This record gives sequence, C-alpha cells and structure tokens, in this order.
Amino acid sequence: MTELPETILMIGVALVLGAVAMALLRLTLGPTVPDRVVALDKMTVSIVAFCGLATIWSGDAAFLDVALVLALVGFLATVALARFTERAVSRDAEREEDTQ
Amino acid sequence: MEPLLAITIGILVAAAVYLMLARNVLRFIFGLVLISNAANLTIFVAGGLTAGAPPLIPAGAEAPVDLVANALPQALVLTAIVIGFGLFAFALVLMFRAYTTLGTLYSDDMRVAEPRPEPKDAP
Amino acid sequence: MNSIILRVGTQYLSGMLLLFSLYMLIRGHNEPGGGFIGGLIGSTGFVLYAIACGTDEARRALRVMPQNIAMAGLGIALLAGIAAAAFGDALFTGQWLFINPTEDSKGIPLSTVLVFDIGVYLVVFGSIIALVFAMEEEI
Amino acid sequence: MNMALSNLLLAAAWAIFFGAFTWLSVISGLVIGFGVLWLLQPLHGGNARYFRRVVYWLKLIVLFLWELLVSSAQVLWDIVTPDHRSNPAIIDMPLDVKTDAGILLVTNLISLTPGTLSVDVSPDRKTLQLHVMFADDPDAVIRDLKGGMERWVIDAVEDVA
Amino acid sequence: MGNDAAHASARGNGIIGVVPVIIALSLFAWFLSLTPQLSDGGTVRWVWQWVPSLGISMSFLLDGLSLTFALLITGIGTCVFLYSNTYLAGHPQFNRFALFLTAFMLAMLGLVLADNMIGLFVFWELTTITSYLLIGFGHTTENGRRSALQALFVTGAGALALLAGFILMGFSMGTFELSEILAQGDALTKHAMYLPILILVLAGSFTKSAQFPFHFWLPNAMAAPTPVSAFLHSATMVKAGVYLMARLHPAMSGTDVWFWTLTVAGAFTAVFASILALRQTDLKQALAYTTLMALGTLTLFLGQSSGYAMTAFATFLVVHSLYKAALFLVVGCIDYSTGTRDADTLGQLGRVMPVTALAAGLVALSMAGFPPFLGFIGKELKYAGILAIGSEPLLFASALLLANALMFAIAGIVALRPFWLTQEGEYARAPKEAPWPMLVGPVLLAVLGTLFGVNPDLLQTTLIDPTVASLLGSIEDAKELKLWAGVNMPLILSIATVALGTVLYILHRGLRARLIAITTAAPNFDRGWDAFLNGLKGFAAWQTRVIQPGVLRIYIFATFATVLVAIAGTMALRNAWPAMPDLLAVEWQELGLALLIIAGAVLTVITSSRITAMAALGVVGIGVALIFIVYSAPDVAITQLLVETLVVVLVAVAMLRLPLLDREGRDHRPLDAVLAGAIGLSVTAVLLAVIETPIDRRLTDYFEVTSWPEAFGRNIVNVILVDFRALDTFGEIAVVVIAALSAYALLRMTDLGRDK
Amino acid sequence: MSWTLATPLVLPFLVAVLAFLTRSGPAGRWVSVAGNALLLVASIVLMTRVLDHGVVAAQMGGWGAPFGITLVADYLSAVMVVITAITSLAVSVYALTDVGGRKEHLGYHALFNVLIGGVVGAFLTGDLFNLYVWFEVMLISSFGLLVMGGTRAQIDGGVKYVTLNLISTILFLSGIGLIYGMTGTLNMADIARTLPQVENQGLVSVIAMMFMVAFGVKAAVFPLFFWLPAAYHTPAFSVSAVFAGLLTKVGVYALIRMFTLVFDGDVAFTHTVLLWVAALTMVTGVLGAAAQSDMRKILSFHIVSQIGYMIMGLALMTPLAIAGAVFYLVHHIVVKANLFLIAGVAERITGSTELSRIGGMYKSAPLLAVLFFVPAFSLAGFPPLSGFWAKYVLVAAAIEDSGWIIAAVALLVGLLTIFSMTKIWAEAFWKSHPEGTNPALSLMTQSERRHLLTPIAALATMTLVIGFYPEPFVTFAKDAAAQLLDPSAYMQAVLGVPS
Amino acid sequence: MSVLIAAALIILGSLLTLAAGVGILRLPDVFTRMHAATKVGTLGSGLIMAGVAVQFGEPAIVLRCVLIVFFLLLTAPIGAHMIGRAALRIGIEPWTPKKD
Ligand code: NA
Ligand code: NA
Repeated sequence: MTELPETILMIGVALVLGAVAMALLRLTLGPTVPDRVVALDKMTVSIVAFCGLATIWSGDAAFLDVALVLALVGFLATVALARFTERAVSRDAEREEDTQ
Repeated sequence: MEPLLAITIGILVAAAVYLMLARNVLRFIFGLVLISNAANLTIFVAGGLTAGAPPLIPAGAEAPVDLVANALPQALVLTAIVIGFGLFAFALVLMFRAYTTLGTLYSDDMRVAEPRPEPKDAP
Repeated sequence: MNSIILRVGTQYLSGMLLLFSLYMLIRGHNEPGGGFIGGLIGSTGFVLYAIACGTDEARRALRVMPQNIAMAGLGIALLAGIAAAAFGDALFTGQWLFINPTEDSKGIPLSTVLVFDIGVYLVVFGSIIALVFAMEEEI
Repeated sequence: MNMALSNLLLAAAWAIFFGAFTWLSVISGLVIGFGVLWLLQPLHGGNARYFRRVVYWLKLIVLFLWELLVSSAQVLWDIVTPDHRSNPAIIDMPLDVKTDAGILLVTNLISLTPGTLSVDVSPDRKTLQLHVMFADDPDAVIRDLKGGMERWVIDAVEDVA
Repeated sequence: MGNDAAHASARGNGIIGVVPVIIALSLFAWFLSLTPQLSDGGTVRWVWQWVPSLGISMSFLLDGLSLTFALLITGIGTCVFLYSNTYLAGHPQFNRFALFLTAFMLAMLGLVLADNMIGLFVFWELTTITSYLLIGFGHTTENGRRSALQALFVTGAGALALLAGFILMGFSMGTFELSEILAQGDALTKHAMYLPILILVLAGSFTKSAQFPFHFWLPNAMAAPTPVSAFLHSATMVKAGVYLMARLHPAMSGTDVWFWTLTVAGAFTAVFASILALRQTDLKQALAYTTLMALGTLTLFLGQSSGYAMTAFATFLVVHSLYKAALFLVVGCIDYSTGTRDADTLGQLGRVMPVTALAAGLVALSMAGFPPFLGFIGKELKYAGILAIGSEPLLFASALLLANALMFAIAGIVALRPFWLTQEGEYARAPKEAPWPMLVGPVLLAVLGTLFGVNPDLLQTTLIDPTVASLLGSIEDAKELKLWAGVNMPLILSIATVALGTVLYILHRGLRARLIAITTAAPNFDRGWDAFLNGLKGFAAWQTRVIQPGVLRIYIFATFATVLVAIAGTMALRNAWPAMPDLLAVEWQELGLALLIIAGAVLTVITSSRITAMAALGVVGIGVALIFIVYSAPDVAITQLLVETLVVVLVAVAMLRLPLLDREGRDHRPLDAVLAGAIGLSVTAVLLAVIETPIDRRLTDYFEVTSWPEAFGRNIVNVILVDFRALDTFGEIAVVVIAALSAYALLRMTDLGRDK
Repeated sequence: MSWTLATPLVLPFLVAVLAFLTRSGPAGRWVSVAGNALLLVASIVLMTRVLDHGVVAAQMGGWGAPFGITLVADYLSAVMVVITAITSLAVSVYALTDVGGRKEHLGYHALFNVLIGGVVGAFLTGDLFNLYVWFEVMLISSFGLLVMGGTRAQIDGGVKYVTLNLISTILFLSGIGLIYGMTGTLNMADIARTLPQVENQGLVSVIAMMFMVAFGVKAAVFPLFFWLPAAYHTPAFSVSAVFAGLLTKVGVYALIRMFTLVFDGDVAFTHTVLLWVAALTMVTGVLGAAAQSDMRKILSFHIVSQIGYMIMGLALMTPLAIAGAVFYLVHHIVVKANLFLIAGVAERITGSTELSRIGGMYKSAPLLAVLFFVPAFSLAGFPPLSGFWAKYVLVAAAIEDSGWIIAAVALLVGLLTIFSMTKIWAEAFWKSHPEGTNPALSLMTQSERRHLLTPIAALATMTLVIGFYPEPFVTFAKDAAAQLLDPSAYMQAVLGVPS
Repeated sequence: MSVLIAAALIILGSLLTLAAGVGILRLPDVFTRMHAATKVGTLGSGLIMAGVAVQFGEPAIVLRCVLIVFFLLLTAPIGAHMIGRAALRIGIEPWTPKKD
C-alpha cells in the first residue's frame, strides 16, 4: 500500500483540531447547558475522526480500537449529562445558574 | 514536545492546586481530577515520547522491528489512571455523603471532628 | 429514564458493549485491550442499562451483587498468582499450556496469565457497577 | 431468518471452495448464494418475504445514504452562509411504525438525515416530536418522512400483514 | 485531714498486712549480718549483665554508704509496715497500698545498692512512680491528685536531667559502672564535660531532695497517708538525692563549683525551711519543713571534704532518719486517736496516750539536741564540721545555729504541746492510746536514739566509719563520736542553740503570725507551680489553635506551601535549575493539543457553573487522551477515555443532589492563586530539569525482547501489566475493589449516631 | 525462599476475599482471626529466615531484578511484618466484639485485611512503584475503615484525612515518575545504584525533598500532620488502634528506607532538614496533646510527637540513632495500638472518652487500670518499660553525636508526655466518675471481656517483656541499623551483584 | 488509485468535521447546532473512516471501520435525542427568524 502524502494528513489534522477548538469555544460560551453538552458530544465525535487520521499516519491499526471504543462508549457521557440537565432543572435546583 | 508538555503540566498543576484550595470541596474534587491527569502525564513525559509507534510486536516478529514507544511508563500510567479513578470515585462519594450528612460542601463549616473552641478554652 | 428511544437503543447497545468487552479482554494480550479496558467497557454496558431502565432492572439482569463479582475477581486473580506454587515457581509466574501446537504457531494458549486478566476484568466490572448503582440509588 | 442463515452457509461454502476468505470470495458467495436460494424458492414453501426483505434493506440503506448526502448540503450551506435562512420549528409527526427496532430505526435515521431531528417519542409511541430546520411547510415535511423514511423502515423490519 | 485514718478499725489486714513486714524485717536482718564484712571499709559487689549491648548491667555494690542507707530503709520500713497495717486496717485499697509501699522500699534499696548508673536510674524512676502512686493514695481528692502530679513532675524533670548527666558521664568516662568511675580518682573533675555533667546530676539530686528552689513539692506530698510520709520523707526518697551526691562525692567533689553550689544551696535551704517550718500549725507540715532543713544540712556537709564534715554527714543522716521517722509516726498516732493534727488544737494527751508521749518526748529531746541523746552528738559534730569549712565558716555556722535553734523550737511544738499543754480545741473523737503495732515503731526508734547516744561507738563502728570510708576512701578519716568532747566551740554553740531555741519556742505564736504575713507577701513557689501549669496549658492551647485550627483549607494551604518550599527551596539551595528549553522547536499540532488541555484547565477554574466545570474536565481528559494517541499509547488512551466518561457519569449523578458551586459571589482568592502559580512553576522547572537527562530504556529493552518469546504476548503494555509487573496490577485491582466497597459502605451506612 | 516472602503478602488478601464472601454469617470474623493467626506464623517463619540468611529477596513472576518486582526482607522489613501480624491479630480478636454486624456485612473484614495486606506489601517490596501501589491499597482501605459507621464526626474527619492524603499520594506518584525519568528503573536497589551517576545531583536532592514531603504526610510530621488529629479519634476503636499502631509507621518506614538506601547522597542537607522536622514534630505534637481533654485526641497527638522521635533517629543517621529509631518503631506500634484498644474498653464502661465525663476506673476497674498503666507509662518513657529503652537509645545517640539541642528537646518532650499520660490517669482512673457510677469491667459480658481484654493483656505483656529483657531487641535493632547504614548486603541480595 | 480516493475521502471528511464545528459555533440555538453536530459531524468522521478503510483495504481493518461508523450512526442520534428532549423539557424555546 502506498503512503498518503503527509500534507493531506496534516491538513486533515488541522481541520479536525479546528473543529475541536470551535466546539471548545461553544462549550465555553454556552449559553445553555444543552449547548455545552452538544459541544462535548461533538468533541468526542471529532476524536474518532482524529483516531482515523492517527491510524493512517502511524500505519498502525491500534488507534482504530481507540476510535471503536469511543464510538461505542462516548455517548454515555452525553446521556448522563443530558439526564442531569433534565432532572436538575425539573428538580428546579438551578435554572438561575447552570442554564444561563 | 517534552518542554511544552512540562509547561502544560505546570499549568494543570497550578489550576488543580487553586481548585483544591477552594472552600467548596467539590472544587477539590475537580482539582483532584486535574492533578491526577498531571501526575499521569508527568510519568508519561518522564518516560520519553515516541510518536506513531505503539509498543506492539507485529505478527511474525519476535520483537519490535524498529523503535517503538516506551512501554513501561504506559503500563505505569495505566495503573495510575485506574488507581486514580478508584480514589476519585471514593472522594466524590465522600463529599456527596458529607453534604447529605453535614449539610454543607464548605469545608470551613465542617467542624464536627474538631469543633470550634469555646471561649472558656482560651487561656 | 423514561425515554423509549434510549431504552430501545440500550437493548442493542448494552449487549454489544458486553460482547465487545469480552472481545477486548481476550485479544488484550496481543493487541490493545485487556482486563482493565474490557472491564471498563463491560461496566459501561450495565451503567447504560441502569441509566436507561433504572437500577432495579439492571440489578435483576445482573443477578449477582456486583461487589461479590468484584471480590470473586480479586480471588481469581490471586489464585492465578498462587497457582505458580504448584509448579514450584514464584508468585505470579505465568503458567502456559498450548493446545495442538504446530511448527509455525504455538497453538491455542491457555494460561494463568489469562485467568489473571479475567480476574482483573471481573474486579473492574463489578466494582464500577457497584459504585454507579449505589450512587444511582442515592438520587 | 433461517433463510439468511442458509444464505450465509452457502456463502461460506462458496468461500471454502475457493479455499480463502477474501473479500471477493465472501461477497460473491453471498450474491451467488442469494441467487441460488431465489432459484430454489419453491423448496422453502415459496415464501418470498426473505427476498423482499433483503431488497428493502438494500433500498433503505441506499436511499438513506442518498438523503444523508443531499440534505447535508442544505445544512452546510446554512452553516457557511452568513445569514440563517433556515426556519426551524418543533413539529409532531404521527408514528405508524410499531416495533421497538422500527421506532429506533426511524428516529435515528430521521435524526441522521440533516434538517430533521427526532427530539422525543410520546409515551404512547403514537407521535414523534421533531425539530425541523426548514419548516416552511410542516405538512410537506411530515408527508415526505412518512412516505419516505418510515415507509422504507416498515418495509424493511416489520411484517406487513 | 484524717480521711485516710477514717477507715481504721482494730483488726489488721490479714496476711497481706504481714508479708511486707516479714520482707522488710528479713532484709534488715540480712544487711545487719553483712556489717562485719564492711566495718573495715570493704565492699561487696554483685553483677548481672542486663543490656550488655548498651553497656548496661544490673550490678550492685554494698559499701558503708549503701549499707547505712539499706539498714535505714529496711529498718524504718519494718516499723512503718507494722504501723500501717493497723493505721489503714480494713482500708478497701490496703492491698494496693501494701504493694506500692513494698515496691517502693525495694526500688529504694535498688537505688542505694546499684553500681551501674543506668541501673541506678531505673530504680530512681521506680521510686518516682511508686511514690506517685503512694502520694496519690487519696486519689479521689483534687488535692491528692495535684500533689502526686507535682511530686512526679518535679522529680521526673530532675530525673531526665539526671539521665542526660549519666549518659554524658558514661560516654565521657567510658563506663556506666560507678565503682569504675570512682576508681578513676579526679579524672571526672578534670574532664571537659565535668561542668555539664555536674549541673545535670545536681539538677536530679536537688529536685529529688527538694533543695531550694525545688522544695515546694515536698510539703504537698504530705497528702499521702502518714506512714508513707514517715517512710518517704525521713529515711528514704528525699534522701535519694543526698545519697546520689554522697555516692558521687569521691569523683566529683573538691572543685569550687561543687563546694559553693552544695554549701550555699544547702545552707539556704536549711534556714529557709526551718523558718517556714515554724509557720506551720499542722504538725505533719511542720515536720515536712524540718525534713527540708535536714536535707539542706546534709547537702551543706556534702559540699565539704573534711573528715569532720563527712562524719557529721554520716551521723546526722542516721540521727535525722531515726527521730524524723519516729515523729511522723507519733503524729500519725495523734491523728489516729484524735482526728486532728492541728498544733493549736492539741493538748493534754499525755495522760491518755502515755506511751506515745514517752516516745515523743525522747525523740524530741534527741531532735532538740539534748545530751545524752544521739541528736546531741549529731549537733556537736555538725558544729565541728561547719567550723572545718575552708571559707566563711562563721557565716555558715551562724546559719546552722539559727536552723538548729528553730529545730529546737519545732521539737517543742511537736512533742511538748500536744501532750503536756492545755488543749484549746475539740477532738473529733475521745482520744485513747494508739494500738501497740503503731507504738512499736516510735518507741523502738526512740530507744535506739537514746542507746546510740549513750554508747556512740556502737554506731561508729557499724555505720559511721564505713560510710566515711566510702566517702573519703579510708576509715581513718572518720572522727570519733563522743558525748563529752570537753568545753569547745561546738559546745558553746550548742548552748547558744538551746538558749535561742527556747526563746523562739516561747515566742513562736507571735513569730508565726509575722512569718505568715511575710511569706505570703514573698513569692510562693507552690502558687508558681499552678501558674506554670496554667501557662503550659495556655500555651499548648494557643499553639494547637494556631496549627490545628480545624479548617481544612488552612491544612491544604499549609501542605501545599510545604511542597512549594521543599521543591523551590531545594532547587535554589542546591542550584538544580534547568536550562531554558527551546520552545520554538514545538510543532503547531502539538501546540494545539497543549492549548486544548490548558483551555480546559483554565475553564474549570474560572467557571462557576458545575456543568461547565464537568465538561471542561472532559475536555482536559480528551486532550490528555489525544496526547496518549499521538505518542503511541493506545491502551492508555482507551483507558483514559473510558475513565473520563465514567468520571463524568459519576459526577453527573452526584451533582443531582449537590448544591451550586458558589454561595456568595464568584470564587476569587489571590493568595491561593499565588501559591498555585508558584507550585505550577516549580513543577515545570523540575520536569524540565528531569527531561534534560536522556531516558535510560534498559528495562523496556528487556521487556521488548522477552515479551513474545518468554511471555507469549505481543502487546507489551499488557504483558507488563499481567506478567512482568502482575503484582502491581494485583494491588491496583485491590484498590479498585476496596474503593467500591468503601464507597458502597459510605453510602449505605446510616449514621449509627454515636456522637453527641 | 520466594514463598517465604510471598506468603505474608498473599495471606491477608486471601483472607479478605474469603471473609467478604462469607460476610453474611459469623464465619467472616473467625476467618479473619484465623487468617491473622496464620499471618503471624508466616511472618515468624520469614523472621527466622532473615535471621539465618541476613537479607532475603525473591523475584515475583520469576522475572529477574531489576525487570520484575522484587520482594525483599532485611531485619527492618522482617520485624515490621512480624509486628504488623501481631497488631492485626490482636485487633482482629478485639474486633470480634468491637465491630458490629452491620459493618461486617458492609465488608469490614475485607477492608481490614486488605489494609494489612497493603501494610505488609509496603514493608516487603523492593520496587518503588510497587511501594506506591501498596500505599494506595492501604490508603483506600483506611478511607473505608475510617468512615465506616457514617457518624458526622467520621465524615468530617474523613474529608480532612482523605483530601490531605490524596495530595501526598499524587506527590509520591509524580516523584516516582521523575525518578524513573532520571534513572530509567523502579527497583529501589537499582535506583540506589544508578542515582549517584545522575550529573544534576541538585535535582536528586529536590526529588528527595518531594519524597520527604510525600512520606512526611503519611508519617504525620510537622507541618503535615493535620489529618491525623482531625480523624484518628472518630472511627471504631479497633480501627483507630490499627491506624495509630501501623499506618503512620509505614510512612516512617518509607522515610527510613528511602533516606538510608536511596537518598543518602546529600545527607548534610536532607538529614539536617529531617532533624528540624523531628524536633518540631515532637514539640508541636506533645503540646497538642497537652491541649486536649479527650482520651483519643490526646493519644492521637502523641502519635505525632512520638513520630518525631523516630525521625530524630533517622536524622542523626548514626548506628545507635538508627537502632533507636527501629526500636522506637517496634515499641510504639505495640504500645500505641494497645492504648487505643484500652480507650475503647474505657469508653464502653464509662460511656465516653471525654475526660471530664468519665472517671472512677482505678477504684472499680483495677485490672484495666493496670493494663493502662503499663503502656501509658511505657509511652512516657518510665523504666523499665519498653519506652524507656527506646528513648534512652535515641537520647544516648544524640548525646554521643553532640546533638545537645535535639537531646534536650527529646527529654523535655518526654517530660510533657508524662504530663499527658498522668492527665489521663488522674482524670479517667483516679478521679471518681462525675455521675458517681462505678464503671466496672463486669458491665460487659463474659465473651466481650474475653475478646476485648485478651489482646490488650497480650500487648501489655509484650511491653513488659521488651522492657525487662531488652537485650535481644536492642542487639536486633543495632543489627538492623547496621544493615540500613551499609546497603551493600541489601543490594547484593536484590541485584545479585556486589554494588 | 485507492490512495487518491482515500485522500479525497479524508479531506472531505475533515472538511465536514470542521463544518460541523463551524455550525456548532455559528448556528443560532441548541437545536440547530445539534443538527450540525449529529449528522454533519458523524458524516465527517464516517468519511474519514471510509478513507482509512480504502487506504488499508485489509479485511480486519475495513471491518473495524465499518463497525466504527455503525456505532457512530447508532449512538449519535440517541445522544442528540437525549439532549434535545432535555433542552425542550427545561423550556428552551427553538430559535425562529424574526419575521419582518
Ligand atoms: Na486519572
Ligand atoms: Na493517583
């Protein structure tokens, strides 16, 4: 198999990291809890992409396992946070704080 | 990369320490997560960094054909991560229980084991 | 959690997680994976179950007290280490048995090391479930 | 699903004839096995469900991927263009799909096709709450979904009595 | 005051009461049988190697000095045991009392017989403990406990100094055996460490023998039952200090420091104590102070090295023991039968308690120093000895004269008033003669005093000569004990003493009033003790409030501050700074990862929204995982991601019952920020310094070549975990299990509510 | 050979598993007792082996040093294991009455025995990272035991205990990472061999100080001991007894091990710091005790002050001083554990440990009075009890080394120790009970008395034996010190090559 | 040939990932942002995985890539659903353009 040009991969990495950065920005800005959760979820998915790039770059399939695990388990955090949001607010604990 | 990571770890530690010094023990927990990560990174960095070569022996080979990453620190970090998780989990539950039992997360108000001295104690 | 979508998704996902965790456990000695990772993944299966369907149902599905699973795992791991005594070796010396070895491959390996890893799996699996369930039941 | 099983067996046999589990051998095995089974249909009490089911599945997958690509463009466009020309709204869609698998499939596929997002299913499983990005004509959206995605899913996973 | 006598009843305490008497008596007999061997200044030594690795043995040396003490201890012990068997008849805690008193006697014997300094110290401390328990016999009263603690603390403090002195002496002289040290002549006085040794040893002796300014504990120790006082404060414990000084006299005396310290302290204590004695109305207290006076006098003589002084010391040692023990016992009898010891109340007991009165009379005459009693000889020798002092003899002589005169007066107060003068108060119960076991002691001692007075050389040959011999080396130095030494200076002084004493006795009530006025004005050491204790407690409380304030934040701050000092301080002191790294070599994607982590960390710090904090932690976790991915650690990355997920899940669950992060305002702590920043910096510095050294991969190299051939695994990390370092992994899973169990227990354990 | 070392380590975990799986019935507690009896046997076997062969070492997993994990026992390790077994046996018997069914069902015995396993592991391992692992095992099980019971005081104390110990743990872990970065090895003997070749020796001192702080927290030295007085008076008595006896000593052990074997390159600096730490620890601890009025709080602060003595021995670094430290370790574990056990009985019959609320035991519980008197006055350093010899050797070492100030401090602190011990004696035993009751041992049932008093009596007897016949213990301590000050035998045993 | 396809897939996937990031950042409310994250993001990662599969072509790797994509397609919508319903239940109103 012929190697992919390094530049292609680097562009890929740059774009993916850019996506992560934007998600991070959204995470910081909020404004609502679900916004932050979405941002975190997006990051997880981006890491899967990153693992794909790492796989090609290193030529080692080991990183696909990372992606596999993440694809399967990553959304658990999203679910937990989403449930927290829902319950916490339905308990009316903190509308005034976290959802701002 | 190592120097950059050294700085990153320093910042992680600083953030962690600041959080651990907070009144609210929940922030201590956050700090604990950060500082655990910092400690794990420390081991990882101290063991030397090798990019793109996981410590796996390819099928058919007796040993890694060319340079692969230092496996020992990885094993140590893995152990430390799991231990760290165990400690974190207990600490979290403890703080949780502290709130449900003592009614506060503010360490300044946790004065059951060491009550404030009454004035009569003063010399 | 009264979400049909989540509950139905969990039906498939938790099964897959358990299966996948075992896969990671078995292959762990030669490729990424092993007892820790396996155990962690397996536990997430039941964590998801508990989140989606409540701990009572999850406990019923598990049948055994998770802490017992964990302790048993510890015992298994320990026995895997003590087994070496029977062969006059030091504690935690791996004992290997290769079924129908051929000249090109060692054959199918059975080893105390694998047993140890299984112990690790059970410990991580049981402990995390015990923790999360107990926590879940507090809220 | 015993038909699927036999199909797999045939494929396996085919591959063994070749003495190698390569992509070529396995896939060709599946195709040829399918063909053989179709020929021998009468042998199996002449029920055509399996063959229809397989066709529907393929149809579902292909159409879904197509939907995915096409409507991604819409969202992309809205993302990259400075102004939001989208007109989002929450709309309720009546559900005909019954089985758990069906519901999951429908909701997920709807969510995955850009422009629509399944937010929640009512406890009675009768209505699906959707967030639609381009809800200029909600009824049209619902019509498309029911005629498209839901239809295909029902065909693929549920037995039409 | 008679609270300990209150339990009294005619019958004794059965076998328990008799055993100690037998022990003491047989020991006395045994020592008596040894006198012939020692009368010519010979010694008997017995050794058992106890802790040879530390040069510590159980070696006992019997010479004149120790024999004298041994006889006094066992002899008086016999009387006291006999006495107390009746005095405390039927007392519920008599068994303990007997045990403690016997233990004390044996410890005291060990002390005076021990030849190894550490052995001596062991017995020294045993007397401290046993006397603590004896003085605390009235443990239910605040005062009893206070006195016990005071005695223990003061003598204990001295003992620690003494221990240091002994160790120092042992290392300086190369042996812990006293006999070997004494054999080395003036080697010790010439040694560079002589002064510290002397100070430390004297600190021990003075506290034990209640020399000024450590005298205050002794009168309080009278809280003990009278027989205890009779024993401890006549012949035994308080004399331990005197014994030690006498024991070390050959090796340490002869220097100016020795002379002046002992002479001045002794003289001052003598006068000071006898004045205070005159103050007392409680007979027991009065006797206690006269004991101080006696101890002062003995110390005074030990300051000298003349034959007269030593003979005087030896004689007065015996004299005082005899009459003081007797008087204590007499006072005990009075207390026992009248229920009071108040000098002003007592009177007219002569007729109801004739035997007691007789004994008291004889003893008092000896104490006052009338011929033909031993006390007279003692007093003559004292004057002879004092006049032999090298410098300022007249000054010390007059001091001694005053002290003796006061003693004369006290003798009158104690032995004359209660029996023959008119009673001025009411008795608790109708007084009657004390039962015979309580009379044996006083009478016997009184008779001895008279006997030795009439026939001095009986005492001379058996005790005095050998004692002087062990002090000065040969019996030739001992001066002769005579009733009539012709008209000489001592005799004149004696007459002066009698005259002055009579005057004082007549005036003593008026004097007492004035003395009380003066002494209450003067600084009171007993009140000083309370001040000391309160000061100590106060300081302790203050210190504890400062360093253990019970506020977690302060603890954490202190801990981190220590970390900072340890790291940064050492880097500065040991100059371990790293070279400035070349940060331009960094590639942009690496920078990206670093910034991602940093951003997450910063966000966690600044946000006051818990969910943001949680998500930010997730970001850090993801960033770290990315680093693990980029630098080829798939297993670690997977574990990290899984753990981070579980962390988020757990926190998200816990949060549902936890309140908001900030109660009031934002969380802004400049000082903490400074500390945190400093620690972060020093961590970076250390890390930079560490990564300067290239990593040595010899362990990993081994794992790489053995992993597959010997451990049959291609995933080296996993092989390390389950094979090469399986023990680590085992411990680790134990941590995981126990963490789960602990957390579970914590959540399930409902408050058992055992705290108020 | 290897199993002589492995057995004492494996046993507690085996016991833990069995005790946990049988926790529903009364079997669990007896499993624990039997297991600890076996542990005692195993540890004595190990001790005899060590006495015969000097230092013994074994490679776990059969992987040679420095690649695999080494278990190694020299005199110090061996005696610590024996004393651990004795303490754990005593406490497990005591727990038969002291620990109720609820706690047992939540896994008390598992936690307790895993704790013991961690302690033994820490004493036996020759691998730095493995030492970290055992520290964590101890730490987490101590967390569980500390808060088991869930009283408000326990939770509060737990928060402080946990937070501060976690900080030290992280520091320890990072320190290991750095050491590995500098030496490329984890085997302590190998580190000791490699560290001198590091050119930045200043950095080595820095790492040494990091370890000093990390272990300093565990050992509860000034100014890092806050967690101890905050927590040790809160849990079940059997728990606080084993904590007081063992846990801090593991920190001291680690300090001794690291600062004799590994960090002996910059003694002039590190051990001077240690000396100051020792002095301040002694003083602050004993003053803290003087300020308390609760039996367990007094005893807790005394742990701190006594730790100072042991550190003093290490700091002086002379044969006699190290011997003193070793002797002190052994003596103190026995005495201190016993005092906490006695406090438990006192609380049982008087209803409290607060001195103002109790009393009268001298009159109505003379046996307990005797049993308290022995360890208490041993702690206060009265001859001829074990504490006297411990203090004597240390003071002698200080004087021999012309360490006048530290010697003076040691003696003075001894005096203040007398003060607190007699305070307990006077208040709890001499003084009459404020409510006029007569707290007698007969208030407990026959079996309760048997379970509670047997271990106390046994430990008190040990104190007396050490006190009256110290020679073998002193010679042993001296030999241990010799081994520690000349690690060549240790390294020979571990690495198989003369260093 | 396969290299070119792989390169194309990767660049495209990375671009979509970035686009998703931009969407997260720019779109007006949580629901619209979820649209971007859930599908555009998933699609992006999916394409990258396709690129990996093409690049390696080995059955084992291809299978893993397929699994990863499958898992992503299975979990991402569930996560999105959880967030969306939480958002609705805590009363976040969907953004609507100002009709003027
Ligand atoms: Na961690
Ligand atoms: Na950790």
